[in-house]
Amino acid sequence: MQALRKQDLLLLGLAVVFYAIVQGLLMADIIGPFWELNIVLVGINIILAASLNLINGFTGQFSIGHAGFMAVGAYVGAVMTVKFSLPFIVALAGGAVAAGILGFLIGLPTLRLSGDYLAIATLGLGEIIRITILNIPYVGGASGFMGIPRLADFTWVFFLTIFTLFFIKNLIRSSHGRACISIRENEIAAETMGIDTTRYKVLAFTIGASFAGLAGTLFSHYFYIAHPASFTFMRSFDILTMVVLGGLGSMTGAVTGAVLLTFISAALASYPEWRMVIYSISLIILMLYRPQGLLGDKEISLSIIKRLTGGDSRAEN
Amino acid sequence: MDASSFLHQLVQQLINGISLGSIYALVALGYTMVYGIIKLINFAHGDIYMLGAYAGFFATTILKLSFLPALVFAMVVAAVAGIIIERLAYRPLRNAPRIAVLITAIGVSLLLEYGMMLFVTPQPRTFPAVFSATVYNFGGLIVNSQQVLILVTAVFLMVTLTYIVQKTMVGKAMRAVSYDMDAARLMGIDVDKVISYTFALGSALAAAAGVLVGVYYNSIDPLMGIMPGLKAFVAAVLGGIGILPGAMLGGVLLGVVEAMVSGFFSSTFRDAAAFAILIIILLFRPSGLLGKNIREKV
Amino acid sequence: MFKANAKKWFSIICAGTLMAGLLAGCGGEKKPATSGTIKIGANLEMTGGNATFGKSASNGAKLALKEVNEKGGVLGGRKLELVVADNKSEAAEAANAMQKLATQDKVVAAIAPIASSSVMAGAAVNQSAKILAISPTASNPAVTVDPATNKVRDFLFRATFIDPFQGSVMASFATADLKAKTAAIYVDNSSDYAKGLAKFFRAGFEKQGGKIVIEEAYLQKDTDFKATLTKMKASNPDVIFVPGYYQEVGMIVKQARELGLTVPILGADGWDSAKLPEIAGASALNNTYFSNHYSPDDNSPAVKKFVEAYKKEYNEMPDAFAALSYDATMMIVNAITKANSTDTVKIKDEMAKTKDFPGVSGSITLNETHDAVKSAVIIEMKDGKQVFNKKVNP
Amino acid sequence: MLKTNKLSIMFGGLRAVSNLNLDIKKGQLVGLIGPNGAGKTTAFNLLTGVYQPTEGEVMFDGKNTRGLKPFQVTQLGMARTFQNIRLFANLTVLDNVKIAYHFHVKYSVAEAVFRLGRYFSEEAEIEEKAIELLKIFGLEGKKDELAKNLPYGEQRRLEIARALATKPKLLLLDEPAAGMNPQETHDLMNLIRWIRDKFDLTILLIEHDMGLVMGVCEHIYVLEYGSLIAEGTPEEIKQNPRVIEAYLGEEVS
Repeated sequence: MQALRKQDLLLLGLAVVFYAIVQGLLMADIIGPFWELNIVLVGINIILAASLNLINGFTGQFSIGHAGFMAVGAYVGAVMTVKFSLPFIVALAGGAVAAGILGFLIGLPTLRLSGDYLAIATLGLGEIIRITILNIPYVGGASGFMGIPRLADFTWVFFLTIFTLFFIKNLIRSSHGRACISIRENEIAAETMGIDTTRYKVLAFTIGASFAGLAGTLFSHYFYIAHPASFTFMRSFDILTMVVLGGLGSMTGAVTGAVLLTFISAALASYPEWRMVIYSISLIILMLYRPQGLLGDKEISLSIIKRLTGGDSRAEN
Repeated sequence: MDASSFLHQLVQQLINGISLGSIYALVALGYTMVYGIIKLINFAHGDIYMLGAYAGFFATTILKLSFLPALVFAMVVAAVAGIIIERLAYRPLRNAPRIAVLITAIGVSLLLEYGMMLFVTPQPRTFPAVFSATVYNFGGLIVNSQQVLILVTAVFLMVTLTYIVQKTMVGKAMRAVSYDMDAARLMGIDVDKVISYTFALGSALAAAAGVLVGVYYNSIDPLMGIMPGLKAFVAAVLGGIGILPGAMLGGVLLGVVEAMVSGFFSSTFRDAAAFAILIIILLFRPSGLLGKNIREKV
Repeated sequence: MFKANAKKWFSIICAGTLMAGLLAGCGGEKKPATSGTIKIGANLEMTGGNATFGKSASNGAKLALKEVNEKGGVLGGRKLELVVADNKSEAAEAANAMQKLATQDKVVAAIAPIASSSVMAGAAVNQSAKILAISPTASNPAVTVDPATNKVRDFLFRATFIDPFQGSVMASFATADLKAKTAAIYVDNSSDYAKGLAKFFRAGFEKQGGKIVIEEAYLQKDTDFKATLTKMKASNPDVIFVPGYYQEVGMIVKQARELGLTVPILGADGWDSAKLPEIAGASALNNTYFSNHYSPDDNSPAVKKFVEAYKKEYNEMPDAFAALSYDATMMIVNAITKANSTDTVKIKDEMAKTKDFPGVSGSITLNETHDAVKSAVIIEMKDGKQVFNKKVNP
Repeated sequence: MLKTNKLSIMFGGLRAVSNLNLDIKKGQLVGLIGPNGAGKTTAFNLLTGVYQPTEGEVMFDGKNTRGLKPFQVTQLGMARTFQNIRLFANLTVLDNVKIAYHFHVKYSVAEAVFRLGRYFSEEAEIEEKAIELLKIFGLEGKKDELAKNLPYGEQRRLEIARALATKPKLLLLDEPAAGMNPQETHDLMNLIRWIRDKFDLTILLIEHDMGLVMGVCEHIYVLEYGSLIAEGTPEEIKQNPRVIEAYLGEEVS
């Protein structure tokens, strides 16, 4: 158990070093604003992918309405800072809690559904959330919520991303997390092992939704605007793609997927006409070659890195 | 609003709804068929519908074909496209996790949309009026002959498909593959061929829908398949995905709900209402209206 | 086993190389060059729901720069290059795209997005990078005037008139010329342009003593409007105002006429397209009117020349997006020439001074809030042809 | 320990189990047999709460289980295995067992996430207990293998081990010897007896292997077409003409 603590500290230390390097590069203007923006976007996408991974990858509940929860966080957070002049940290908590509560209320009835039926129901709920926002003039309706101050920066996003990753990792590596995974593996067996499957499905859904809300608040406070067009089902598909591409049920996979897709998208920005064509072709090819995702359900861990750098060429499979 | 005018409105909205719903049904039939056989949510189905509409458009404008040959041409083009897509993108993933196939389907969908945009530009095209629309006025109730045609076509295709699936050899093979792919293979059924056939049929149906809708609304563009695709999926699930009459029922129901919400409530909540109905029905009938609730054998 | 691993490593290496390549692209020097190509950005809707409009606008801008380059460029023979960045029809992506244009591509000025919300999302980037952006079409007043502070955003401009003007022009036309007492509004709910027009039409119409009996909304890419039109018919308006874009408008007009709604239908510059009569049908469009920047029957040489050049280049008729984007690009070129420098602040200052600029869409003067002041024309559709009805001066 | 009263369930118009009366005493090792399709597994599903009975009730340890969900029944102390093995296939052998300890865990989600309080001590305890249990079943050497990679016989053993980890009072085994060779079956018989004594259990098992049933069970119920046709000691069952006709006769021919 001490080893676990030591590993966490090591990871945390590495994160701080990474932060210091990137922050240094940012301050020295070696990384320009465009790449800063994309690094921030990577962080937000990691939070989204990791939280969807908790629902889809670990608990095995096929949800494709994540953009809806992101929207709730984006708007609730913006209302709190713009209309009520609350501090950013309160808005972040508010966005996460609001999305979490909604996730709970939605999850309770819908998680009785399974498979494709759950998928279309969550997709529908995501759209209902978006259409509802579209019809609330108080938050700008179809024009979007404008004039949101840029309160989020690389530092906020980085540490909240790390927080999210540790939160979900620790959850997964506990008895509660194992309960979630057992639902994915075999719901009936999980139930006969004394696990309240409904409770854990709703729990995973609620936690996933609240992190999506957190990401949404960061998003709207980085881009100055919350707009319904940013939260369509295509956004949900994007997040799902990151998760599946990285490997369902792999934490490092979700991170890899988010990093890769965000950077591919940014790199293709100079070829607007071809961007989506290249993007879709790469998606298809990657899926054909690695249907289980880049990492499958494996994790990149320190021990694997050690083994690779240690010159031991034994492959893990 | 007095009673007679209310009634008049109600009937007209019912007509509007059924006409809209028959379009959803037309797209949903192919959707549900592909799902029935290989349990794939083929997100690219709406884009095949778009592809069919463009094939029909070019057949009438460049090849100068008349309506029926153009329709057949579009169906053939879409069928070939369907077979190619299945062969290249889905078949290699037959034993992969279903979600990987789903992501591939999303990829194919984006590729069709934006690949098409490269070729034909994003500008909408107007479909030439290959057959004229007659507007009938029954004491103030208005019906367009094209609406009738679409509804009749949808019903006809539903009946034909049901016949094919229930009575013909290839239909029996389809059902066998749907029920148990491995067992079907052991029984000597060429599973790959059956799946190709299903895709061809489903895609041809989508193309037929695309051409009819192109003529009806008179405007086509590379992103025209997204919403109908999504709505058709909703319709298929509503009726019980994998069940042909379910697609018809789901489509018409969805259309009527949308028309009623737009007509008597507010058009801004139309799509939200459509999804809400879907979710409510699923909560009470988790396998859709006509779906059989299959209990997992323990 | 080797094969599986090779594949895996192949993917990892690909990903790694890609990222390394990307990171290597970061950074760079900042001095303005005094020779070589001058880059002008275009932050447009190249994919997503508004791709149609973005494509037209990028065509218009490209045509403009091509003409300028053929005449020998600017600042003593320097050529101009258009760098298009896709904002995916999303506001947040518009900020991203503007950031890329400003810092990666180092453009000296940019065409801002079509949609007002996207322009505003990118506005902060323009302000901090000190690079002007001019939207061809964004007509929401808040684009150039920050509603929070009521201050003009120095680096934001537009080549179009604003919603209040166009909305009130049509409201006056409805009450004064068409003698309408009641009106219905059917607004494109996914566009703040349309919503702005609806708001100002309502205000103008009610001010003149008219009554809005029903207001309904649709979304872009909708195709079936019959349910709402049936409802509208029941409330018996004298005119219907449909602010929106030609694709949906065409279908709305067609379906309205089919349902027996014969009253005049009014709209605004989003209607302007050669596609409109094709979609709606020539006869259905009779008795419809819309406001616009110019009339293609306009015999002015500028319009004729533009239409011909555009048709030659792209093999289709230009729409309002193409024309306004062409004008916006020419206004940037004009500002660069006047500034006689690629200093972005000087270019901005010159842009603000634009007066009586001869554009395709009319003579353009930018007022103190950076809005184009120009006359509007009202066009009547007759048998599928645009017919000049009247001209309204600001 | 377990008593059912006129337990019945209808599927459509079909009575899958009808008026089943069982009475199992603490510490007994009881068999439930019957021809294919007699409703044995359905009876298990009724007992464990997977299906809700149409009529009748289940009294377990003095409590009526009507309306309880399977996990609540398990928490009352009834564990089961499945005819078609239902392991958590992509998880390790150790994790399979750890999951079954879940409802005895006291630390909260917050404690797990922030690694506070009881998290470390309880996790250590779970690990220790799980390994202990695996040792009993001879699986401790394979604790880090994925459950799906175990040979068939070991998967069956793991499923029993996992069921025991819930600390049950009553263990229901659904065809534990299915697919095993005679040697494995013989070992299993000894194991079942041994765990009954070691864990102070009551065991109810469904089995097709008559040797195993007759050899290990003290009391046997026989089902046919959902109804109980006989009960008694192995000797009595062997002599019962109705049983021979309905079930054993079929095997002989």
